[in-house]
Amino acid sequence: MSLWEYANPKKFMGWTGPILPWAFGAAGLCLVVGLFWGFFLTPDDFRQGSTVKIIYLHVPAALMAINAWMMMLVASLIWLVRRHHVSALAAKAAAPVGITMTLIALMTGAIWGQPMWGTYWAWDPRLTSFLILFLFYLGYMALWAAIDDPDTAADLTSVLCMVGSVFALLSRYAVNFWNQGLHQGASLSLDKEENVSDVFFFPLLVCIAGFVLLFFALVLLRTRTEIRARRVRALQLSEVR
Amino acid sequence: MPVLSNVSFDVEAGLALILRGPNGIGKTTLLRTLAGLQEPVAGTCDFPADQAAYASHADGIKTALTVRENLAFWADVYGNTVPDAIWDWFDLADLRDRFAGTLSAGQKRRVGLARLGVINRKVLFLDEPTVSLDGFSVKLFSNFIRDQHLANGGIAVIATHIDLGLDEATTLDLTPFAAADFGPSDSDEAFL
Amino acid sequence: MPVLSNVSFDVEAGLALILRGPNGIGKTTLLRTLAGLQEPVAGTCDFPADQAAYASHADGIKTALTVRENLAFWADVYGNTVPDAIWDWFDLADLRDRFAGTLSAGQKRRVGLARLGVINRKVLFLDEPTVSLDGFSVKLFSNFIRDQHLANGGIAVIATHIDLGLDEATTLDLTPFAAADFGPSDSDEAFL
Amino acid sequence: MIALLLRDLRLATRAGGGFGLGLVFFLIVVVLVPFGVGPETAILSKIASGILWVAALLAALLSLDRIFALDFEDGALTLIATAPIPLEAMGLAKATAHWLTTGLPLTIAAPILGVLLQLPNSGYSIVALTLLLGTPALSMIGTFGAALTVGIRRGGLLLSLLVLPLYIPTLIFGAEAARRGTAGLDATTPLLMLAGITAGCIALLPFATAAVLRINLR
Amino acid sequence: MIALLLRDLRLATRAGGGFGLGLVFFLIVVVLVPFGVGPETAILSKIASGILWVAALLAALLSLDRIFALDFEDGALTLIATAPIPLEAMGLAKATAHWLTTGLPLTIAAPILGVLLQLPNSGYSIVALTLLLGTPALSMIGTFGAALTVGIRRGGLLLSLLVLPLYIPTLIFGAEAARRGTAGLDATTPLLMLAGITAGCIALLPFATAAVLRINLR
Ligand code: HEM
Ligand SMILES: Nc1ncnc2c1ncn2[C@@H]1O[C@H](COP(=O)(O)OP(=O)(O)OP(=O)(O)O)[C@@H](O)[C@H]1O
Ligand SMILES: Nc1ncnc2c1ncn2[C@@H]1O[C@H](COP(=O)(O)OP(=O)(O)OP(=O)(O)O)[C@@H](O)[C@H]1O
Ligand SMILES: [Mg+2]
Ligand SMILES: [Mg+2]
Repeated sequence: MSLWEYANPKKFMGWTGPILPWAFGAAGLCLVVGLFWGFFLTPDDFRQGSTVKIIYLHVPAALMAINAWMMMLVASLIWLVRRHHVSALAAKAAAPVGITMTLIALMTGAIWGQPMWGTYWAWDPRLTSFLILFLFYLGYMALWAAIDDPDTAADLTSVLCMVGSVFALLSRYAVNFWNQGLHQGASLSLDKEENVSDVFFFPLLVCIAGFVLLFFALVLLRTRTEIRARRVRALQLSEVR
Repeated sequence: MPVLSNVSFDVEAGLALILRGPNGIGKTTLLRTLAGLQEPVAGTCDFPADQAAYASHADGIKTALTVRENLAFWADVYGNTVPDAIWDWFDLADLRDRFAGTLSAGQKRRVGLARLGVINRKVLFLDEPTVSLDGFSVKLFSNFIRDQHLANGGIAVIATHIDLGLDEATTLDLTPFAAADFGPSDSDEAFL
Repeated sequence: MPVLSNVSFDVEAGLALILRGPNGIGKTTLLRTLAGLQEPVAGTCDFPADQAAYASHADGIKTALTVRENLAFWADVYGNTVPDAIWDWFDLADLRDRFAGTLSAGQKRRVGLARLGVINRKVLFLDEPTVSLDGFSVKLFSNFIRDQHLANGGIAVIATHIDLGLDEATTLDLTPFAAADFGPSDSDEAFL
Repeated sequence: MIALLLRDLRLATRAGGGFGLGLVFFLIVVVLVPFGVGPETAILSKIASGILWVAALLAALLSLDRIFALDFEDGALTLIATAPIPLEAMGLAKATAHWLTTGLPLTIAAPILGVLLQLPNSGYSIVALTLLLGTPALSMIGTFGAALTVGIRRGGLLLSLLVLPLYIPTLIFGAEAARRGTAGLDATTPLLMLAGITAGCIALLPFATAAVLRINLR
Repeated sequence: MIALLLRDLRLATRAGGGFGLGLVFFLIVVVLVPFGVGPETAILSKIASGILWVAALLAALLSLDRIFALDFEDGALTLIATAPIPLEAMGLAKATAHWLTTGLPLTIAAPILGVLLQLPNSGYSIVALTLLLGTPALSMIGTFGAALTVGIRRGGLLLSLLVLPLYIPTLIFGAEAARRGTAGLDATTPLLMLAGITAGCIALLPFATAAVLRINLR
């Protein structure tokens, strides 16, 4: 029995059903612990004051916004190569979650920007490339919505996702070139010098784990919903004459 | 979702097949599948793919080009030239230099059919080719199919609701092949 | 430029007139003129203008609306409601809640014709109403015209290339009325 | 007329109906401008209100060709024209539907997108107010333009061309009012002019629209 | 392929073909901007090269939906797809026709319209050069977008939404090079990047276009 059989819609519904509550439970636990720890048990930063605590929402959301697109890219490739319906639907299901993460990152960033930089928005490369990512998500979802036939929609959105990924990378580079910017560099790099201090770091890790689990649970849930919707559609089609 | 099932036929060179059946039975679907424009749920078609051509009401006539320019374009695409006789075959001699946009419905249809004489393919799939044609034009069309196409060893599969008066044709009524229950298609089936 | 000349006819309530003639003779032109969509070069038409309705292949069916929503819209515009019997008259009962975009050519045509049953006008001008209909649907249409429309004192002027099987109809062949020389039109004449 | 308005709104919100796309176009133009002119806050905040107006105008413009063209192509327009609704009412219904699906959402979105262009704080309410006053005129003028070009297949660009000069007065007074308001100056005069233009358009243009439709359907 | 290119060019230059409309749209956007942002020379000349790029991009964008949609509606696309031309060649022919009727005229017109925006003297040649290098990429990307949305009626706005994010790198490097050149700075790096993007698009996108067309015509 190959691994692919778990991707058959019926099997998929079967094995994901029991997992779902656990996934949500674990996500909730991590988020509660991480956020509580981060918000109430860490000291205020000496420069940034209490606003630094936005980091516990901002960074995990920003990471997941990018990872969601990666996941869609992989799922699209699987659909194009193996034509597994579940993977196409998983890509479709991940898009709204991804765009929400992007929005959370943008909005927490904007709220953070007001005290830090004195403005809600600056054309900083990091922020700008998130705005572009937001546009990519929008286009991807609009294309799904505009096409009636599910297989055609899956094919076209997959191609768009691949071509889009190339252009998203290009934009990232272009935007860096275009403006130097105010934003922090990567603080989670292995190079210890640059990292934020440990007090902030560990609760941040827990929050990131929470967001990863939340993303996983939401995508599972939405994929299941999409599968059910396809089943309804199939039933309706077989009903008409 | 399957529309037809168990349809099967052979057509020999020089012969035509007329598809009949009530509205919505799946004539258009069958022809598009044969022409390779959509994929069959199951089954195979076997003919030289580079000899096939498809035509429906939507005949791609550009209203801003003249009749002659329209036909010349298709000839070019297929690497042919426009045969002089074409103007007689479809009674287009007088309309040659008119812009296609100013033609009546039937005149435009005749131009669309004349494309078939220009591209010179052996296997034709025609979907209701005589829509909006009058009796005289229908006869022009039948004569073209008989004398120019079939006589040169061509094959034609034609869906139509009217009588074309083609003796060389066998008729296939699709009614008995209607897919029993319109079951879900391959891709939908996985979800049931 | 004049297409037809000296055409003249009366149709009485409860009767139909069938227009015939080869492609390009001017049937569409005549019907559009009668329906008030273009102006005659010369001549008059005399009937209660607020009782007229025109229909051609382009039947304004919105693909993104269901069949029922489509008909309900037209009923609304004309201040009527959709009669329940309409689903039987045009054999649409099963298609009622389908999006019009998913219908086959003939099914869509039937919806277009059902509009005539909804708007409830006395004088109908129909241009090739049976394009892409099969024999059964043509009969549905003839029955509708005969039993619902003409029987209630309606009038219908129908351009068609096929036989509708309407006994109440007189036929008018337009061939003899073709305008002699396609002379210049009124507005061009001033420049000659 | 209500039937027509409701149908148009329903069509707009169905799949492929294009509701919201005008909004997205607006967003995109606003995002593009900084890429073009560069990221400096000082310059951006000076041109912000003007760019918002130009972008809103372009977004409205681009959704115009849907007003009549779809109905024309499938024959519905001919049928509606022979139905017992005056063409004037039809023009008004079409313009209203266009405004509800385009002008109103743009007005609501403009202040939010102002953030991206570093719009000064004083500008948010005045930009929204001028758009609220001005977009109905854009819809009315646009409907007239759409009626003019209805017979022309894919006449979208021609339509833009015809309509843009007609949009200029609205743009001048709208953008001027927004600019003055943002800079803290008195904006009463351009606001009054803007309101006057809108009132005039609503009162007179339906007749022109109907006349033009009559010619095009002949 | 040549036959298709010639036909498209002929159709574009016939009545109603839309040749020149992109150009006129370009002109109009350039004319509108001063009405929106106000007439001060200092500001205008700073944003001139950027506005020219954004306007050119929008003009190219708006003519995209003609690339395939007309052929799709009247059935020509299906027939061409079953004809003995590879779809890749067809995509390339369509993009070339689009560039010849839109990108090239825009490039030629841009320096002339620069006058209206008070473009500094140093800017004329660099703006033209960047557009000449960049517009082929815009046509290629746009053809891909048009192929994606070909089955969708009046998908014009959706098309814009899909294509605009893809246009951003081209715009950034193009406008950056134009801005640096105008300011007398060194513009080699962005010019090289721009040329690279164009070359990449021409080399790779025809395949994506063909793949997408195949799916849509299925
Ligand atoms: C809308 C605005 C913003 C967006 C879209 C945004 C985006 C991001 C992204 C994508 C990351 C993750 C980067 C990575 O790990 O590679 C990040 C991290 C971070 N952001 Fe923001 N940001 C925004 C505003 C701000 C503001 C205003 C501040 C405060 C000064 C800020 C501070 C940080 C910090 C400290 C990190 C963690 C460092 C890191 O992991 O890279 N961000 N942001
Ligand atoms: N996109 C679609 N979704 C659902 N059903 C469809 C779709 N397209 C076609 N059908 C259905 O498939 C069946 C076959 O349609 P097809 O167009 O092949 O009929 P046809 O024999 O050509 O009819 P006609 O003579 O009316 O043209 C019809 O019942 C139609 O309603
Ligand atoms: N815009 C136009 N310019 C010039 N001639 C035209 C124009 N439109 C139609 N004609 C001509 O007018 C004549 C009448 O056309 P009409 O469409 O009325 O014919 P019809 O009888 O409806 O034909 P069919 O049966 O083919 O539909 C035709 O010869 C046609 O070529
Ligand atoms: Mg059919
Ligand atoms: Mg006719």
